[in-house]
Amino acid sequence: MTEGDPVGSDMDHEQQLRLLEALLFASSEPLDEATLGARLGQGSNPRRLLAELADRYAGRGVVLVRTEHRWAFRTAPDLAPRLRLQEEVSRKLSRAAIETLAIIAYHQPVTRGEIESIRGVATSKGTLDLLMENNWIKPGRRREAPGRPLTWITTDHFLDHFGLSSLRDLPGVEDLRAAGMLDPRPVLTALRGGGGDPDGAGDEG
Amino acid sequence: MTEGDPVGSDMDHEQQLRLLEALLFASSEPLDEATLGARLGQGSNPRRLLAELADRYAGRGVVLVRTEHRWAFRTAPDLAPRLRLQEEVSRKLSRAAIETLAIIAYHQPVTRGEIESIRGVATSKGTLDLLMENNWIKPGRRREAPGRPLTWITTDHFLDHFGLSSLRDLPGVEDLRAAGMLDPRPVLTALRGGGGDPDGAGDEG
Amino acid sequence: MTAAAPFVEDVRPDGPVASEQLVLALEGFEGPIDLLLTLARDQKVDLTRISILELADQYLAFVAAARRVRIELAADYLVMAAWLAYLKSRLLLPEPEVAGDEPGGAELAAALAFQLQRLEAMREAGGKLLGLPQLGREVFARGAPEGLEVERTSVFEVTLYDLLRAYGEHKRREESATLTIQPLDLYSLEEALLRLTELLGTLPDWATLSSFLPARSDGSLLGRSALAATFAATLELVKAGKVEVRQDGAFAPIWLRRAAPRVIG
Repeated sequence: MTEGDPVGSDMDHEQQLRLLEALLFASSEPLDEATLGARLGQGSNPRRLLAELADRYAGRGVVLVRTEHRWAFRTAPDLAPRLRLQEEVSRKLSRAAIETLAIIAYHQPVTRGEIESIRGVATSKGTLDLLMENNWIKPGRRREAPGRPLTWITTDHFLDHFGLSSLRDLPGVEDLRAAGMLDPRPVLTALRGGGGDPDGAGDEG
Repeated sequence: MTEGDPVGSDMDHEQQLRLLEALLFASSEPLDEATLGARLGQGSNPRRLLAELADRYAGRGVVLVRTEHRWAFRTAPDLAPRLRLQEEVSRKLSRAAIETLAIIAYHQPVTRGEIESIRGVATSKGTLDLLMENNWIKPGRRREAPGRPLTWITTDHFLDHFGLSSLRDLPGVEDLRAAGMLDPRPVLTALRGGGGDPDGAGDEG
Repeated sequence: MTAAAPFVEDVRPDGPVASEQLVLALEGFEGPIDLLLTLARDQKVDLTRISILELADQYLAFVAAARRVRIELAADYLVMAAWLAYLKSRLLLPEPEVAGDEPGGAELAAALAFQLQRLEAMREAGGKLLGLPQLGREVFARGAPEGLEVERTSVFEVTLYDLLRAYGEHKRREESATLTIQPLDLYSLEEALLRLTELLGTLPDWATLSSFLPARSDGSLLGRSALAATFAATLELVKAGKVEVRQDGAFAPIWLRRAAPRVIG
């Protein structure tokens, strides 16, 4: 039960940084600040320590990156060409999958009907499946609208996978919002995809 | 794939260290000097670079260690206890275990044989072990009887856990009966002509 | 856009030839909007300044070409064709005086243009997203994670209530298992005889039977058995000539007194 001790107090600053370093190194998944704080002990300030650690690693071959409240060590992106350790076996995503992922990422929370009205075609069964299998998307809350359709949102792993600190870091998201491109509402019934839900197809002027 | 490139020449010393860092970090296995040398490019001196990198990491939460001719990052050994998390999983105690504990509490000191004859079933070894592991019971004196069997008694932790200040605070059988934890035998009540429960009844056992 | 693009680059976009080429590439399209977007691109202008009228013409030419080469078009392509023909008429004809709630031709055209821009924007965004350094491709996590060891210790949830309940249940089972008949607590004839004999010696005169009953001779089983036993004892003593007994009427109190010593002839 040594963990129960007020370890925060018995560790100096440097020791806390060391522990933080080790904890993050030991895990391949990002760790959230609350978990790290609990490991560091009461009275610790994980956020400040993490910022300091990230500073120390800035410019190194391994860097400390943040996605939302979760932190992880990752290799520096600029080293990518030199790091290919083995042949990549990455399945190429279909255009439909990429488009659907982008629509979910930029428009979330977004219903399947909305995705279809943006793309103008029905979403094939495998597309959302594939994105879920990659742990990039997950169901969000149901929309408070007739039929209570399910919405889709991106996961923490999505941010981690694409090296994004938060959804605000999505490429060009601010410009798109400013240009009014992130309005998921269906435009015209005639332009809807075949499989969309009939609800909420209200024409907009 | 980039091994063929003359990467060594176009990388300065610091860049080589960065690459080394990233390679060692990302690899699932310790890497030998030859492999690292190939990645660094011709004319590189992986051994010297590795030694320098190991120096930089000395004393940190993560250290560069060499086993035979292979190198890997590992979390600092002194932090191991802090990387281990103790997690408490709450579980339900089996009925047999609760009953055994109750019998020990009420009949202590009591031998295993006595527990079995009181309960009317054999006590599995695991039950007493479990109760002992939870520090609720401990061995008492040996009974001065043939075979000198071990008796079992409850611990201070037992009192603590159940919020009792002493064993005398354990409710008696009659208290239990009054609390409805022991349903009275219904047979004689009718014969008693509706009179109150005569005192002194139930001093059996 | 991928498959069709090379053809259209080279050919005049509005001619039937171009449409036929597109028809051949039909497989590559994801529905009419996708096709429209490809056609729109061929206008080589900013999508915000697209000519919807021209776009409608191109689409209709495409559908006509598909029919010419007897290609089965999916229903949604035909729905779109019908809608675009309608839109075209709305755009060419002056707006009716009484428009009602129906959106005007210009509004419909603007909506279609927005739809195309939005889809185009999402395509570009998807491309940029996929262009980011990806975990496991360009960026790597720790290859040999040591993991954070978690030692799980079981904490048993058991309350005093559980403990007492268990003991109570055990006790109850024990009681019902070993069926010991509790001795009936009754007042015996012997006890009554003894008591009566003792008391009679102290009484000079008639006394009611009930006054000979032990204390607490209430309606309980014990009380009633005491009454019965004392009455039986009275009869015994009468028989032995030690007691006289009388009753003045049915259910009236029973009186008894010590019998006077009798001279037995």
